[in-house]
Amino acid sequence: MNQVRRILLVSLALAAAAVGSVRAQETAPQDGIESAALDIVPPGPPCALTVRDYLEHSDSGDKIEIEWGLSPDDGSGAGDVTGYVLSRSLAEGEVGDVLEEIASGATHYVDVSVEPGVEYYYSLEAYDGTNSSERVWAGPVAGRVNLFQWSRLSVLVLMLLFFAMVTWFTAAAGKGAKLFVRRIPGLNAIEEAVGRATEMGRPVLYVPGIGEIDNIMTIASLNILSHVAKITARYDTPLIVPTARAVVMSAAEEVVKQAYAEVGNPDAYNPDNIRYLSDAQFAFAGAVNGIMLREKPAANLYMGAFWAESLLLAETGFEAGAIQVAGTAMVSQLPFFVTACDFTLMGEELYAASAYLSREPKLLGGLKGSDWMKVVSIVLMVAGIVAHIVGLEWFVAWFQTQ
Amino acid sequence: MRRQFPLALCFISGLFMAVQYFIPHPMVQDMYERLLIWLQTLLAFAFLLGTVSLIRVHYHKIRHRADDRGYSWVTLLALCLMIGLGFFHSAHHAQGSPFDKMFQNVQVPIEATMFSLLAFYVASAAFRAFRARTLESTLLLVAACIVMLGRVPIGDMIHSSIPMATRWILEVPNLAAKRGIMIGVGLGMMATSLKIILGIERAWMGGGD
Amino acid sequence: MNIFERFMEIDRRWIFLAIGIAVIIPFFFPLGLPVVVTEPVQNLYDALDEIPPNGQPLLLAIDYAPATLPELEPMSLALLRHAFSNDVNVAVLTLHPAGYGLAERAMNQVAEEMGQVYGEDYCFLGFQPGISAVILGMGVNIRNVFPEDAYGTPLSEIPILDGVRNYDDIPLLISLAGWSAAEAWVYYAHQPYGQDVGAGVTAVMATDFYPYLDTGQLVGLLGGMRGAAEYEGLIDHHDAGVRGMDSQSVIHILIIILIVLGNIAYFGARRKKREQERNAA
Amino acid sequence: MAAIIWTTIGAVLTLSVYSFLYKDNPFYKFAEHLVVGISAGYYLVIYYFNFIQPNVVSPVFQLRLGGEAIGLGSNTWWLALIPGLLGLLLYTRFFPKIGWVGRWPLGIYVGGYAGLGLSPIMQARVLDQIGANALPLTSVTNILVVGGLLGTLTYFFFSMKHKGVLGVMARVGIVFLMVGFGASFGYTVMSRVSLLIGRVSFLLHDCLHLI
Repeated sequence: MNQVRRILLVSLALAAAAVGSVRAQETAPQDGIESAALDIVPPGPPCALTVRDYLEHSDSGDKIEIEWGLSPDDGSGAGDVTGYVLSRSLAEGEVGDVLEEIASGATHYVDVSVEPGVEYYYSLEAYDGTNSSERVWAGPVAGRVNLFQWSRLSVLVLMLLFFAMVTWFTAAAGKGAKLFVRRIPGLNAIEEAVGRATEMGRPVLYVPGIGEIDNIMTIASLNILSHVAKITARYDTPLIVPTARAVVMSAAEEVVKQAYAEVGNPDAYNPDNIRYLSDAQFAFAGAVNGIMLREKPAANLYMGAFWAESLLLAETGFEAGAIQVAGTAMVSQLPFFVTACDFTLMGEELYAASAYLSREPKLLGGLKGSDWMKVVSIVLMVAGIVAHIVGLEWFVAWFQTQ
Repeated sequence: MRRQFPLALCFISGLFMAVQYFIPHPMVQDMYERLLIWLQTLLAFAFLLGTVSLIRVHYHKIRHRADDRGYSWVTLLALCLMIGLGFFHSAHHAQGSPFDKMFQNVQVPIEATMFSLLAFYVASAAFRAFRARTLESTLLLVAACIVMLGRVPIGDMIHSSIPMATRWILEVPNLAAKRGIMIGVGLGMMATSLKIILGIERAWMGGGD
Repeated sequence: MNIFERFMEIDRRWIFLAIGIAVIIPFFFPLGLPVVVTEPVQNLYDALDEIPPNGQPLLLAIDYAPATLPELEPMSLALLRHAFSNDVNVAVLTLHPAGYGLAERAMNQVAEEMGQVYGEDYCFLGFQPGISAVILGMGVNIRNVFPEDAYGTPLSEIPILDGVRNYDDIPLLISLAGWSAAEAWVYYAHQPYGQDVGAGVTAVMATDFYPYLDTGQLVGLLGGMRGAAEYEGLIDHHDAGVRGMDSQSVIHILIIILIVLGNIAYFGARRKKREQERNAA
Repeated sequence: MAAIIWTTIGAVLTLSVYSFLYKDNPFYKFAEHLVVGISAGYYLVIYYFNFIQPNVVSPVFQLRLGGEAIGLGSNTWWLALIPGLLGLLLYTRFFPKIGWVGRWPLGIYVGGYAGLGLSPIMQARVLDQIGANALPLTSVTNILVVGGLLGTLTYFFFSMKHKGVLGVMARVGIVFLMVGFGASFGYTVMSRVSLLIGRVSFLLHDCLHLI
């Protein structure tokens, strides 16, 4: 029986070769005729071709997913299938254009080049280097436009929760609600440092970093500067503020002047002590170091955005024997401040100190929102750990990247 | 028009960019593609704004006869030279053109050397300022010394446990601490972005009416 | 003034001199200490090694500026050498304007050394401003962002970019940066598009990237000159990275000694002072 | 010959910067100001030829002439013109009377970039990290990583006083933070030293050919 089929197929193939069938030319390589003499048995066709709109990543309707079962001669059987040829057309029964030649062993393909909403027909044939199997058909299928990317639901949910908290706290603070922020230990250290400078009759040096005025750290620093200026105004201790940006200098002038006026000691304000030194990083650091050595401040406060110059400032200050308090959210500079200063406000502590002192709604809103989001994060993490224990692995997968 | 309109533009553009992440509809995505190119263009123009400001600063120094105006001349002439070589020398972007040579032999050595100065300052600060005065700074310095030894070949020669300890520090306590900071900073960044979009944070508009 | 105090008062320029000498000597008398390969470097090496030859290109983002050149250029050279010796195609681009000249310099050096042909083995897309907009735009279509290469040739005419549309056609992306660009590739290429991202960063930033390695958001990481030296060892082509490791060892030892001496002197001086105060009282 | 001259220029400038170690001096100041001008000029040219020329200038001309623009995603010349015009509006800030117009493009720009970052940052910096930290508490390492993150987050929690359990957790957090900072410290030192090695290698290897 098998032999009869073989003979039949051989004659069919020869006939096809003789008339130079378009299809044979399309699919066979250049040396097709020659090898046809050696292998004239087409492979068995792939089975169960299915097509469907691609849903895994809630796409924009430009993807269609195609799956099939292996040809009986792929891997097993004659084992000579080298690949599959996938074609796509717009009309039923038509072969259309070759979309892709897929290596053997594959049973899955995603067409990423479809027009959303257009109906397509797909056909697939197995191919053994010389002969092609019968074609299997599937369709019609259309890529559906999705309105929501479901795989990103977790991001949306948690983001909305976070934003709700931030806006709620901001609004509440704006209406004058008393939002609790714990006192930051670094603030006591600042007051002690200023107190000691007063005792010694030496000035206080306040460096607001080298960030621009729109840097959040600089803004936070100016709030703390206002607090420091009020203390120095009360004690009548000179306050030197060197700056690296012209705009920051004028902002600092305003802040200090107003603080002196609020405390009722406007005459003690000395505009010459708010100085613009240089925009260049190392030149600025050099000039501040000059101030430390000449004017010998007893307290050095570094608050704001610092880069590599942190090291130069902290070293000279330490050497000069001043009490040093630093605060920055530049993580890479924190280690130097921690080892060379008496006290350091680390990362968000700078913002918290600023919000604590100024009670400004927008600072408080962000701080409190982030605070409670951290609680949510901890809860999520603990829930994830529990989920691992009870075997609910999908829970962690849900909020991790998909 | 002066304050409300730009705030509205900021809100619309921010909201659209935030929302498109969740909407795969082609209409939204087409607009998203176009807006991305707009944003890129604006960034390019905003960058060149910095150059104009630089010219103004140095021009003022020269006009007002500031003490160090000689250096302002250096900056301005260097700028003009590069623009001249870039725009009026035919093969400006080919390797080995005078424009490229200026970059490779003037800008590269100066910038690369500036930061290497810090190696000297770190050494001097190591001797004069890094003190194990508290439990915190002691922990920090001990961890730092282990890592410094563990990441150079000589650490392995001294004892094979040093690289292992370094790896443990990096992958356990460092990982946990940096992850905590990462989450905190990430939330702060998002809160700031949100406040910008909603018009609560307006520092970008500058002063004035 | 006791001995400790006097010891601490030395001019710091002596320390500068000591560092200067310590860095130069190992260049003339190399110790040749072996460099052991760590896991993040091995992972990046393996990821690049798995890219099929002459197929979809590796995307190499040379995002560094001159300030961090000594740490990051050895990485560029080592990665390019590895890719070219495996016949892996490479498309280079930069997000930093200064990266333009630095990318050309690294790329042309290695291409010349290994006889690679522009367009057929590698290409240079040039610089584009606007980090997040560029990275996200490339996720839609690289041609939206880079309509032509750095020399004005449309991308459609560059053979190795044939059939490359977006991140789906990029097996691996490596960003070399001394600033936040490397992180931006994680946020905007890995997160929304699932692109495999590897990074080479300065040692200053390296410790902050361990959380990304742990989650798999980064497939591998080269940290500082040491990372480059490890990679040079893996591809068996020793260059600036390995050459620098001896000096690195010597200076690290010197700095640790300085920290220890400084602390001894400090606590010694403090104890002396306390004793004096007690005696006076 | 030309190569020697260029390398010598590089070497002289490198030494000028190092002269700052002795003290601030005119050579250092010259190099410092020179590089500001050179880099600004370099960036300007690179921005123009890599971005503005192909993406702003040439599409407008090409579309105007009836050709096809590549890469812009827009197919009418006036649409290609809009971003460029908006960009030019930024420059009104140098004219005090109409300076406020510059806020329009700035609004689009600031808002757009703020919006773009939100979700990827939430995913990359928060959700993925928490997910990766939800570890089964089966090994000492896992317990330490979980405990360390709990402690660090508690330390940066400001809405309650650090007393009792919170106080203990915050102490744990600070221990982890300090070891983490120690790692950064070590790596930062390593980084700076590498930069110095690179420059010394340049002087000895590329300029003097001693090694």
